[in-house]
Amino acid sequence: MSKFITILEGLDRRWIFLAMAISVAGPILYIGITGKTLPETPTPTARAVYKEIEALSPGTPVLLSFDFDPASGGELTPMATSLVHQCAARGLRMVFIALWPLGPQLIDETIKRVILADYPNLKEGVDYVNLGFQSGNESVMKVMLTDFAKAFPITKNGVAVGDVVALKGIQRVDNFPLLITISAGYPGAKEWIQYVISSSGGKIKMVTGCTGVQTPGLYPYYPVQLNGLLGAIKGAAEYESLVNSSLAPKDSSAAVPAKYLEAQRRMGPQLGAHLLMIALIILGNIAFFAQRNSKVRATS
Amino acid sequence: MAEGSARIMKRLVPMWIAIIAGFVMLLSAFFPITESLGETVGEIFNVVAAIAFVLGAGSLAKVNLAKISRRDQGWGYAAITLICFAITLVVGLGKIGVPQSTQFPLLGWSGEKDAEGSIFGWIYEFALVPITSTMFALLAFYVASAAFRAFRAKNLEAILLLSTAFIVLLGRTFAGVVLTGWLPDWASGLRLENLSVYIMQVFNTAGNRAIIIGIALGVTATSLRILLGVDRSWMGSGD
Amino acid sequence: MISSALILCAISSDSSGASDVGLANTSITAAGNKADLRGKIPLNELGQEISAPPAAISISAEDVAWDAGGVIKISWQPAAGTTSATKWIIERSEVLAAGQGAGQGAGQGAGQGPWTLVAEVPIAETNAVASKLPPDASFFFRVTAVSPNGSSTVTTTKSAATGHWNFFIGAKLPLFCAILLVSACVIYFILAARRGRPMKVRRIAALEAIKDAVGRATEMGRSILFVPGIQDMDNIQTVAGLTVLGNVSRTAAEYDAAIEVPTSRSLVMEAAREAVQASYLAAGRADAYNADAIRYITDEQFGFVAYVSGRMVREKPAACFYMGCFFAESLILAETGNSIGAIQIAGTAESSQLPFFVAACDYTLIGEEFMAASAYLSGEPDQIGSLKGQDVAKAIAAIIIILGVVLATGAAIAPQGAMPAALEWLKGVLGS
Amino acid sequence: MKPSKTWVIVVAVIVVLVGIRMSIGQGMARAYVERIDQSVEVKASDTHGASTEKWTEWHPVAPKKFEAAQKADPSQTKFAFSWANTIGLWLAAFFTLAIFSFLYRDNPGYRLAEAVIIGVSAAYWGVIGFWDTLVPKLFGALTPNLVHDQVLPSLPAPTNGQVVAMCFALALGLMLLMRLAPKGGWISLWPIAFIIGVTAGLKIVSHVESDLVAQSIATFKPLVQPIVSSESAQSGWMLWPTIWASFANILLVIGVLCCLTYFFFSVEHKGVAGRAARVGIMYLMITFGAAFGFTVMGRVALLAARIEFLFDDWLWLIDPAGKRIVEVASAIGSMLC
Repeated sequence: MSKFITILEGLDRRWIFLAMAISVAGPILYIGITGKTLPETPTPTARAVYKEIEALSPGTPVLLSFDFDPASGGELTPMATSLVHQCAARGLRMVFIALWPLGPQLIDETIKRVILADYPNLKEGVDYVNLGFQSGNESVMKVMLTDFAKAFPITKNGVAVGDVVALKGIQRVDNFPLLITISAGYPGAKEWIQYVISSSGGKIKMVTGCTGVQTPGLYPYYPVQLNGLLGAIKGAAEYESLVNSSLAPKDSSAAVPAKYLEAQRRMGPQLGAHLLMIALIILGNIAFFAQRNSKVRATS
Repeated sequence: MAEGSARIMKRLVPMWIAIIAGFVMLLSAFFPITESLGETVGEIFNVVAAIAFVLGAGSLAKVNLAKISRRDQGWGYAAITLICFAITLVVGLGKIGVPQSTQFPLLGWSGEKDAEGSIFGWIYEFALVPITSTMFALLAFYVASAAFRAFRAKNLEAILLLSTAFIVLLGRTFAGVVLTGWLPDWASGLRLENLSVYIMQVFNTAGNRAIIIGIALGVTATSLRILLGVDRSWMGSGD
Repeated sequence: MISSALILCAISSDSSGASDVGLANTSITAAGNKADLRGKIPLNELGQEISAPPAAISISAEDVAWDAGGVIKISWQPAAGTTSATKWIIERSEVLAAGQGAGQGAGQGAGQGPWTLVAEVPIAETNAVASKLPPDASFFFRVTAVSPNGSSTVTTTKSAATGHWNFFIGAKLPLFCAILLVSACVIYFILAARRGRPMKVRRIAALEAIKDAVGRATEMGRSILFVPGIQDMDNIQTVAGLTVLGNVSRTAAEYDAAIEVPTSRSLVMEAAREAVQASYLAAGRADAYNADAIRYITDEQFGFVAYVSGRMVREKPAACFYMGCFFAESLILAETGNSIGAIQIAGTAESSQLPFFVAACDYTLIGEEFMAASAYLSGEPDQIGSLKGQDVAKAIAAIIIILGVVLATGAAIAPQGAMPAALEWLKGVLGS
Repeated sequence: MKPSKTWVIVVAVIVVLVGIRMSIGQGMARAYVERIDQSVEVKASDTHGASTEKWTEWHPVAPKKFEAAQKADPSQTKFAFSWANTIGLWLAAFFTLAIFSFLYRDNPGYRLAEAVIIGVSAAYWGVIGFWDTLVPKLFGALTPNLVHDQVLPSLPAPTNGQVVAMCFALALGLMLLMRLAPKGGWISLWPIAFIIGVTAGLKIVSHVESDLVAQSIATFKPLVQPIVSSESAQSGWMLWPTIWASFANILLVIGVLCCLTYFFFSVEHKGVAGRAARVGIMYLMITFGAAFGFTVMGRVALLAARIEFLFDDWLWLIDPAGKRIVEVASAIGSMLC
């Protein structure tokens, strides 16, 4: 026993790294080969996101802001997929923007993955449009409050926004009843709340999908300034299962396409890593108490 | 330049530029005519920051060239940095390999810089993305080692820190559902997944709210110290 | 089931009382909701509304007082009963001066510009706002209900409305007062300190440790690493980080310790150079200043981190300071620093990163403490005074919160009493 | 063992394993592209007549499509093997492993990846700054015709205000660049002073508005809560929702006030203030613990994404998205045989 404690005390952190690698890679291989995922029970914040989108009537414009980059894609791409999936299924007019320079490419990828693949009847420029990236962080948001076309004068393809059918009737950002942001940091959900939601006087609702780091910081805003919140991959998985179950054809037992299970797949490695962390915390404390006891004994 | 006038140009003028610019921006938010001044200044800032890249690039080139010419240890890496920098800059600014845009095929420069087929896009996809996202992924390992070392029940504060992390960790995975899912409905509030939501909504909200309020006051005071010329340490803490 | 029909239908009257008869070529889908049976609206055999929806009964427009300028609020009264309409379309037409744009478009008054879209709002709304109108121009407004079956007739305002520009944005008065109040607290104590009133602040361990850390680096003959965050100069945390850098580099200059500042923005590099150079100058060590020690790496967050952590492992600085706006890199930096045994002091207002600094650094300045660091380190009475002013402002905020809680509690217990009104008043005063 | 020796062995093991993987079943890490023939009608204008512009683009495609097309018609030209993307894939895998190797210790592979990323990303952001900021904003305002004719035909014409603002920006930028001139470098402090002043002024307004005032108002919670929101009743959190809601609000208000007390600078943490500050610290610790727990999630997802890249795109061990024809299970089977 005491030998074990000594090993724990002097444990090289590289052993921890190795354990982490195994506990993440193992489940990935297992799920990748068997295709099994863990079940999810949605929490209220994830249900709220689903409800807010479902409450809109077909044809309503929604603003989707992709404020992230590929580095946080592991957490946020599944959310982007499911959010666009639900919006497309609901028949909403999707206006995509990005306040992160690398966002527009992620928008295109998501459009390709969801809309072009499964909703080919939706027309670019009519049912959805990618307005690309604008630099300026929150100052872009402020411009949007007064003049949307000034903030985003041309689409990613270079078409003047005045000629885009999907933007008909959009003068200011508050013409969108719902704002969906996918956010990885600054500028992101917090800035949207600070600069757009708080100055719109409750006209716009906002739901957001964000990284695990941001989630705690956004809770103070829910549910008054923020109407729905998907926190990290767990939120993504909950929401994904909600969307999948509501969109699945009632009679068929056809499998959900793999691309709509990305978040639920990632919950497997998540479980492995979390159990490892918990084990580490317990082991760390065993070592701590053992050491303290031996010190106490030594002094007495 | 005489000693006095140098002091004026190098110390007093900048200080007054900061003071005047600051108060103008502060007040501009309250008058309809100047309300959008903040946005304009935001654009100006972006342009200045983009121009400043010349300085950054200069510093990067200078430091690495010096390393190479001195044959410092690892000068080969400095050379790689410079070569990668030059190649990316050239293919990006020159839009090399970018196909025409489908909207305006006659305009040579209208294609997207990172379009499919461009070298810039290739660099982005196969060098920038893998390296940055793997660097980011290192955090999964560091989180584990930090938790192992720091989450020890040394005192009451540490116990609170680690037990909250513990509950949230468990509650946010399937493990929490399995461990406490048997609790009957009337006690469902004690289920781990609900407990973690409760921690978020009460304790986390309270803590973060106080931090946010404190920061707001801190920002106001810091800004005021700068705008009143009380804190001049950004231009050296001297006279 | 889709059927197409040409229907002659009567549509309700507009505000002027004149009836209108419209022709609507409509497509009806079976997906529509079952509408109420209403006398005026033709229905098909399934009881679905097949004609255009009824128009609004009346519409009015008025200037919003003390607004940001050029804002007109338009409100209208919808026809009674539910309809299948999904949205309202609001349009405007400018009143032109004599001789200007005469004869534009049929169906418009001679002195009136073309109708342009103001907004589309969901059918549940009964008002909309037209903003950014040119100063002192007058407009007519009209509203149309739109359903999948077609559009209603238009309802137009009887008289033109003008959006006057105001001198001051009234809605921001509470905000103005709040800023004034906080500023007054801070300025009062700065002035009091200058008059010689003694100011005392509690000891902040993290800031006391800075001097020791610099001293240790000097003794060990190793460098000091200072990272001023990864955001640009338009972030106040970066500015605060640089003010701390000014103080730290002065200490470093006095101790003759080498300080290294990698930055992730070109502008920050330039500003950091100014701050450090001036500090060396002030410490009388201008000769020891090395501009190349403050260098730009890359704007890319993780490229920057890759460099800094690699550099840490190779150079093994004795003290690491992280002061500014940090995101995910916080823990990579702090863990790498920890593995090389450096003294680490962090300060940030980015609350999401505080846990990692707390877990992996020796000292962490939390939010407001970080903002106060420069003032504390400078030790100048007037800067210390400003911290006292901050405290008074904080106390006022706490008192207002307590007042609000008392009122809210009262309102919850006695919803009929005066408490709810008082609560609303307080919120209104604060600008909500 | 010497570190260099360790690395030789590690690299050798990886090379051997990869070699084995390449020779088994369908192999690994190949990229394919699909030919897209673009054809755009250009309308006549003052400078040129009507024409049809044609060119070819190659877009990445799943190996499955290539294999299917090749099976149907071995001489097809629509899909092709892509050397560029295959090399890219191997490079990406190398960089991924090189960065991971830093966890063990610093090594030449990591230093190489580090050197590459610094050079590439610094230039990358410079290019982004040029095309996304300088071209549309600065040149778009000062030389609108050039930008309009060459780059962005539909960029709206600049307003007078924009032109003035951009002239000002250019002046500031040039002052900044004076740093590079042999003399007069001190003037670069002026634009920096301007930016610092502006930031300070703007941030006062935004922080007081959305943080100080809004967050204070959000704390106006009744300590006694007679009405239960349907949401919390639905999720069945508590036995007595009313008491629970009141209790939560009391905890919240106490927490906010105590944490604020902790931040007082002019009061020593003694007596009543000391006790309140201590409660505040406890709240902060719970806050940090929760945030830490939440973050672990996100970080693991990122790691999972990178490992998925290695297993899926590079090693072709798993195929969650169905990009290849050969069943994964059978591939594994063939690997074991």
